Amino acid sequence: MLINNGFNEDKIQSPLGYIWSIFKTKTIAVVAMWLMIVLIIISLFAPWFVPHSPLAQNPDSMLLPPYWVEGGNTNHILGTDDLGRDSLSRLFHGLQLTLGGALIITLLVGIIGMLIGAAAALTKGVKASVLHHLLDALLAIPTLLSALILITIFGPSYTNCLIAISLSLLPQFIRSSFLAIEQELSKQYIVAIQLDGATKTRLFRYGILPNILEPTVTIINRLFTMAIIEIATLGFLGFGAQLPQTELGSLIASSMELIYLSPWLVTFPGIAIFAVIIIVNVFSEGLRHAVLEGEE
Amino acid sequence: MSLSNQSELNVQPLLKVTNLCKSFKHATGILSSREQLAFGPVSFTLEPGQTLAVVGESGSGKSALVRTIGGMLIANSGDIYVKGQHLSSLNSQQRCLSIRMIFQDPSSSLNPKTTVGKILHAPLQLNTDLNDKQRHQQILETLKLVGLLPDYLAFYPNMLSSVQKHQVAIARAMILNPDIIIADEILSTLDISLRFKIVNLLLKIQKAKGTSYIFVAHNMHLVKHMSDQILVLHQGKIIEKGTAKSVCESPQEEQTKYLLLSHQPDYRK
Amino acid sequence: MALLDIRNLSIDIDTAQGKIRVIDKASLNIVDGSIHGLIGESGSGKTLITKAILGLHNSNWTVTADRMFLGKTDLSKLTHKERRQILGKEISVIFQEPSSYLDPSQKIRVQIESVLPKKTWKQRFRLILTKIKKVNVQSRRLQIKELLHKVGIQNDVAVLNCFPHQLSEGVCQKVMIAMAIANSPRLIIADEPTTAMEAVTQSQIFRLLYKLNQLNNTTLLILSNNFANTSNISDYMTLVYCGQTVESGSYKQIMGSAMHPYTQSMLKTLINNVQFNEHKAQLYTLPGNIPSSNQLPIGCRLGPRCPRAQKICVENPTLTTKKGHSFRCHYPTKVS
Amino acid sequence: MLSFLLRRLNLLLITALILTIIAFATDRIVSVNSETVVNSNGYIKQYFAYLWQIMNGDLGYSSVDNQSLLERGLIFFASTLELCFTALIFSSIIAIPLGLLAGLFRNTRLDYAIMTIAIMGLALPVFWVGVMAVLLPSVWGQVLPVDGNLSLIYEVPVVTGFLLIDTLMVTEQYELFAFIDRVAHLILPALVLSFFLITEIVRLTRHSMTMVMRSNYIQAAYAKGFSRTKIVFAHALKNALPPIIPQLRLQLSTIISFAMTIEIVFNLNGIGKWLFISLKTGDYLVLPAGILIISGFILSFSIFIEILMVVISPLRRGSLYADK
Repeated sequence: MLINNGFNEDKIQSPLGYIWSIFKTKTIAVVAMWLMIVLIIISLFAPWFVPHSPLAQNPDSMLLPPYWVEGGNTNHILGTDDLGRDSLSRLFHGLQLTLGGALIITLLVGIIGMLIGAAAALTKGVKASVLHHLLDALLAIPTLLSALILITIFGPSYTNCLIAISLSLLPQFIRSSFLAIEQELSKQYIVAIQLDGATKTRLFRYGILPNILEPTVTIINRLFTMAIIEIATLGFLGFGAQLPQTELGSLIASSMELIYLSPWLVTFPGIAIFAVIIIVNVFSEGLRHAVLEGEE
Repeated sequence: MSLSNQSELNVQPLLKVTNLCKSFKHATGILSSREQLAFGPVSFTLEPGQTLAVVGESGSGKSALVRTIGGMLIANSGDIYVKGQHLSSLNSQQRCLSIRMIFQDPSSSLNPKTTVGKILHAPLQLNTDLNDKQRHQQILETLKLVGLLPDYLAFYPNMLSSVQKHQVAIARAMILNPDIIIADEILSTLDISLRFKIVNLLLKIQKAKGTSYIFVAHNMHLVKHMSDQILVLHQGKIIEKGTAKSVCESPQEEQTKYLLLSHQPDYRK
Repeated sequence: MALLDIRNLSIDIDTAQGKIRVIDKASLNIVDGSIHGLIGESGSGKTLITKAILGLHNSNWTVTADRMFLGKTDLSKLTHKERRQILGKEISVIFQEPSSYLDPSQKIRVQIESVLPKKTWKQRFRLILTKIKKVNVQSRRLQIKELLHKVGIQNDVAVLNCFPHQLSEGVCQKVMIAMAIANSPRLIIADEPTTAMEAVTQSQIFRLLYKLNQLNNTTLLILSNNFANTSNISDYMTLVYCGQTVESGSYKQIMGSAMHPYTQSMLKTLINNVQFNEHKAQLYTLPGNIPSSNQLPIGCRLGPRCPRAQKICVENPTLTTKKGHSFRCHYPTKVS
Repeated sequence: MLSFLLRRLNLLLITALILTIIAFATDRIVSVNSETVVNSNGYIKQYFAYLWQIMNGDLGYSSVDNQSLLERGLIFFASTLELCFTALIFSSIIAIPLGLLAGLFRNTRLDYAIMTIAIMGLALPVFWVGVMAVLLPSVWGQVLPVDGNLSLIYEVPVVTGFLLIDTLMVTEQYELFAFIDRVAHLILPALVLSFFLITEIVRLTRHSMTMVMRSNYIQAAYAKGFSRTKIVFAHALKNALPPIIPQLRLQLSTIISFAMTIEIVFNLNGIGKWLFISLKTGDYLVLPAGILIISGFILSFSIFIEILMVVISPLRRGSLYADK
């Protein structure tokens, strides 16, 4: 049903264009997409429009509550911490590290994982079986544990934390993309393309890649979600970003002692993480549905 | 049999299959495995412009046989010669130019994410030295041959009806002007009137291009109508081989009679 | 006497492209105790008609009919509960690809037992009594065994203890038939019962169905896209093209004096015909292709492909009936 | 069947060997870091010595208090498993009915509501929910303890390592109070861990249920005149639930990962906190021990589930026959 009924009957849409036109009808998902773009822009350009530097200490206004609570003021919309630093600025700064880190990890792991997964699916014999056993073993190590091991080896820092998370998420991603590709390989048109004499690269580019959109959206979404949670968790445990860098997780950790004095210092970063993940999930769920409907 | 004798005197037959065997391995333990024979040893020849039908009940290995010749499976032993050359000595280009396959179900054998134009373009690009213009010309000619309008080049497979998909699948096989086309049960899933359309198309192409067919089918009447030679397989072995007329009108083996009978049903007995 | 009487059944389905009339004024009249073939190519709407009869349609369907009676019950005015009772007792259905219509997690025995009539409290009480008296009564087991023997399964114990995936399609279909006749229904609807089966199995199933009709006088409605097979077994036939019933009549009427061009083209596809004599000659087909459901022509839907079409064919022809032989065509002619 | 078992065990063996190599490598690297071991032998020789050690149940001794790492690790891991298991029970009770409902009433408001809740469970970072849960007593008063495995007044000897069982063994001394205290300590962390699990189980159940309700045999059941309730209970559940188990198995390592984080937040004596504290105090040798204990468990458990599935599910058995 790719023919656009209505005014332009003759126009033929490409599958991607068709998926896009379905996606556009899903209001909530489109809103989520715009929110995601806004979030990325904010976290990229936060230093330019935030009223205070995240590091500027102000002894006159310490532990201010948000402005809508009694005692707060509009100068510090979300209040301040125990050193008088502006919460909103610190939140944006934290978001930059968390969201940015997660995006980098997703991109990195996505590309490398997809390539290894494809290589594993397209090769047979000893190479593939070695890879499988290695994957089985790596998958049996929980991501937190492997991140801990890698950080113990490299030493705690934000970059090392990103590397460690990438390496610990990689096996999972390879496994999922491998499964998606292997399922695709059993299709008849793949066999037909092979019989045309196509090379493996060509097979992957034209035969497999366009047909695994739906599982790819799902696993990339999952990868991104896990990346954010892992970055925040390691930050919270003190293995991630080191002071003065503050990432959302370490922001929560540093405010733990103040939890009874000023609970919003712990609340807001958590809500920020929650919001980011929700937005991305709603977006990708909408996209997945659009892909599914487009393939019907 | 007379046909093959004749050809040996003159030139090499188009396709010559000798003692072809195929068996599948099944792992039964950690190290041990059991071999199950799919077919073989099978020998036959095929002349240009002729049609060979492979019949037999399910599990007789007919599908595995045509797939092995088509290159989807690799034989365990035996030889396949195309125009006197051993198939393994050909590279994939030469192979594509001589033998092409049509798959059973075109709705699953056409990539849903590429246009008909690209589907037809790929084999030309991969297997010939034609330039862009020549390729386009070739595509248009092939489309005309299978009875499709050039408009369909921009269509995606899911916009086509079932017959049109079959036409595209045949066009993809025909685009390289191969000597032999292998069709694996393409007729069985079609409705009767569509089946006739495809049969007509295949007959027309054979008349125009002199292509040879090897096909697997169930309906013995169509087999009789379309083919010159019939190969009856039973449990992987050839039990009867001969011209369509002789096999259909005076079958020698029990199995062949059985196959023929089941297609002239009279359930009221 | 008519067991199932349907007149002018129309079905509209709501889709993203608006309402589509998939079934246009279909009529079906099934004589009690006969085998009726409902023949049409895939996509012609045979299955939709039966779904409407059974009431198993989705909420986005609109079903209208002038008359829809099974015996004396009006099928269009049933509550859910009444409909379920009719489905269990009076109409049974068997499908194509039978193995997928059997629950993969249950043994055949359990599945057959589930369709047998429920035990009443009285029977249960009696059963307990006989157990106390140590009389070995296996009435239910015998009943199942008998059912399986009726459909030609000899090694009943082995089959009963199998899961569906361990059986071949042919045996699965026999099990389906056994389940269908368990409550001795008045009508069995067979939805392409032999598609994708081996020719040998096919004829086994057809023979079995024929025997059922002869021995138990069960009425059969066989849906099929194979004119050749179905015409052989049917007493009456109805042909469907693109959601319209084009011609309906007894075996003799259809085979001997078909009036509709579509029926005539189907007759030409029959085996043993003259055209097969010339080797590799072109076979007869109607020009053009079957239109897709969103591009149906108005009026007679065969119109654009019909060799006898005229201007007036853009109007839907009315039903002409002569001695139970009915057809919808503006220019009906007998083939000589 | 036997050949299948043998093949599975064969895989287990190879994968376990790879794990020991990873553990060995970690052991070498962290040993070099802490500069305690100077060994001039070749790596391969060292590895076999290490393997021999492992086979004898010797994973080394803590460099801080010189305790057997295997013994301590297993005790702590038992506590972690207890947490995971309790959370699994909690979340199954909540999530399976929700998932079934969502699958049954797909694309209705009920479905959307359930799925919204489910997505939230994934979006909430587990440590933050933990912190918030710790915050709760200060707001609503002390209802449930949020600190440690067990109140300090009870002295429970370690028998199995599973405190729920161990506390039941000391009923002579404390009656059921120790057990109840343990349960009270478990409730909040298990609930927090359930957040993630509920999301997963709801998703899997919904998907599985939708697939089953679309299948032909459900259609056939409708055509037989069965009522919807009967169809759901007689046919749908039995086919929808088993496929969830192997899917959930794939999440096992994530669940344990989250459980470890929760232990640190709630100050529970589990393997997560043990590793965390040990690393902070510079006792790096716990890492290889941790790998071997946790991954060894995950691996053997996975294989166990796989074999179990083959035994209970006729369809899987079918595909197994088809393999032959």
